[in-house]
Amino acid sequence: MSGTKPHRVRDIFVEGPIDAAFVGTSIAKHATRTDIGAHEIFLGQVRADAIEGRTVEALEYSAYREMAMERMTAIREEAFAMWPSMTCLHVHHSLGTIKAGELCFMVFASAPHRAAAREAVAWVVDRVKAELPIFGKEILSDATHVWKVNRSVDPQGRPTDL
Amino acid sequence: MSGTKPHRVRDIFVEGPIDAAFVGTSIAKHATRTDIGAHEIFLGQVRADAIEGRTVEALEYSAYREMAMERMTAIREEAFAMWPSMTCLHVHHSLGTIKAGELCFMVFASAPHRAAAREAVAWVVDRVKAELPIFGKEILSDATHVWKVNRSVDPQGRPTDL
Amino acid sequence: MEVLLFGLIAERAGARTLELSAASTSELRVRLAERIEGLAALSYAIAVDRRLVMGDVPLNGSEEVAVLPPFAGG
Amino acid sequence: MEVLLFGLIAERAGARTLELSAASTSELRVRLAERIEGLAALSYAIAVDRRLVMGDVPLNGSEEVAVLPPFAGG
Repeated sequence: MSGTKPHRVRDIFVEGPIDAAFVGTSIAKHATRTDIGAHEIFLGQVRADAIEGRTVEALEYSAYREMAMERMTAIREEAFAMWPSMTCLHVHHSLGTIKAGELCFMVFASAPHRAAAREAVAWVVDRVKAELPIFGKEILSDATHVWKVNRSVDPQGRPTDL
Repeated sequence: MSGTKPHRVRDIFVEGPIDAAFVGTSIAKHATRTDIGAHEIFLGQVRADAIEGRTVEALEYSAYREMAMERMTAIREEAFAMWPSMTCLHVHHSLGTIKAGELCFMVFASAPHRAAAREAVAWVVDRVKAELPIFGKEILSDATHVWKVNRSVDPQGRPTDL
Repeated sequence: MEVLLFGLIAERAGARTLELSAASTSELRVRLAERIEGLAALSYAIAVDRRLVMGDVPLNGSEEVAVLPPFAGG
Repeated sequence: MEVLLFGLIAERAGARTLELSAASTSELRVRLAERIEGLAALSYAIAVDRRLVMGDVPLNGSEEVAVLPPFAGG
């Protein structure tokens, strides 16, 4: 609900999983904005992937919060410049332990018409994955762990798909 | 949660607005499906558009339900054929009076990875708008009404943007 | 046969159904225009057994026939 | 200067920060390799004042310097 304040630094991080009910509450808050015609929501859920015979039981996220928030502010500003009709944009990412089946990431855009909301969500998801210093450890069923690497970022941490 | 049963005819219609909390509940139901990594949700909200100095206060939807359900079944089957990795697809559309600011349409797809969910949602939204016999009356602030026409359908009812 | 009417067409006809006889969709269009004032100015499609039909299609009277104004879902 | 470590790098260093002296990011890479076993085999980026830097960049010791393994958000 902050289309008019894209420059404010806001904390996108939440401790633990994102509650599905919180998504419902976020949606409900837009009922007073009768200029909105379309909401597009992306949610990331932790997958119980199999890794060499073991299973991912949880992801443990950490972040360089200060840099992540600065990058997110820049991404928000750019998104509102690219889709000026966008009414609001909400981004949340989990920190700490998120079990398989739980939600860890939300990008939620609203606009008068659906193209802006849909395009902005896809673009913001890509940018967050590529540019925010967030780190993830996959906790496996045998109590070992593997550090997760987004395929969209090269080994030097440079985004490759933008 | 019905990726294995795309052929079942299901009633997509709900009387009155779609409750934001219902969207939250729908999301929560997917927590047991740990093969899901991505949810994409489109929500349509009734806009208080200005029409020649008057304002849209509500939309009143009706439908040729039997045909709409048959078309929706065909669209579902085609969507699962086009995005075979898709885990589930949920579509709901309101009937009756939906006030400005309320939700009237939901398309919700889940998949292991986000591309399938995102593409399927955009495609299903287009198909529903173009092919389902749903009719909408915009109730204006002076108590008159205007029949809504989707721009993506030509005057003979044929989809033009597919 | 009983013809189903929807949306703007039902509003203009003042009814959700009309009892009509027609051996084809072309004839049906003529009969509808006789019964619904101002229909000539409206765009509508005809569905036979829940599928849109284009051009002229014969009718035997046992089909489910519906008259559909432009769609507005979503 | 105090260097911030994250994720796999912090795990390998057994610490969230390291106290190091370096006049450039190239020198910083050498110092880090001396202090963190196996660092040579790892990919990482350096952020100076919360921005990724490429190539060699001078450091005066007052910057906020961070060592970042590959990102995994989302």
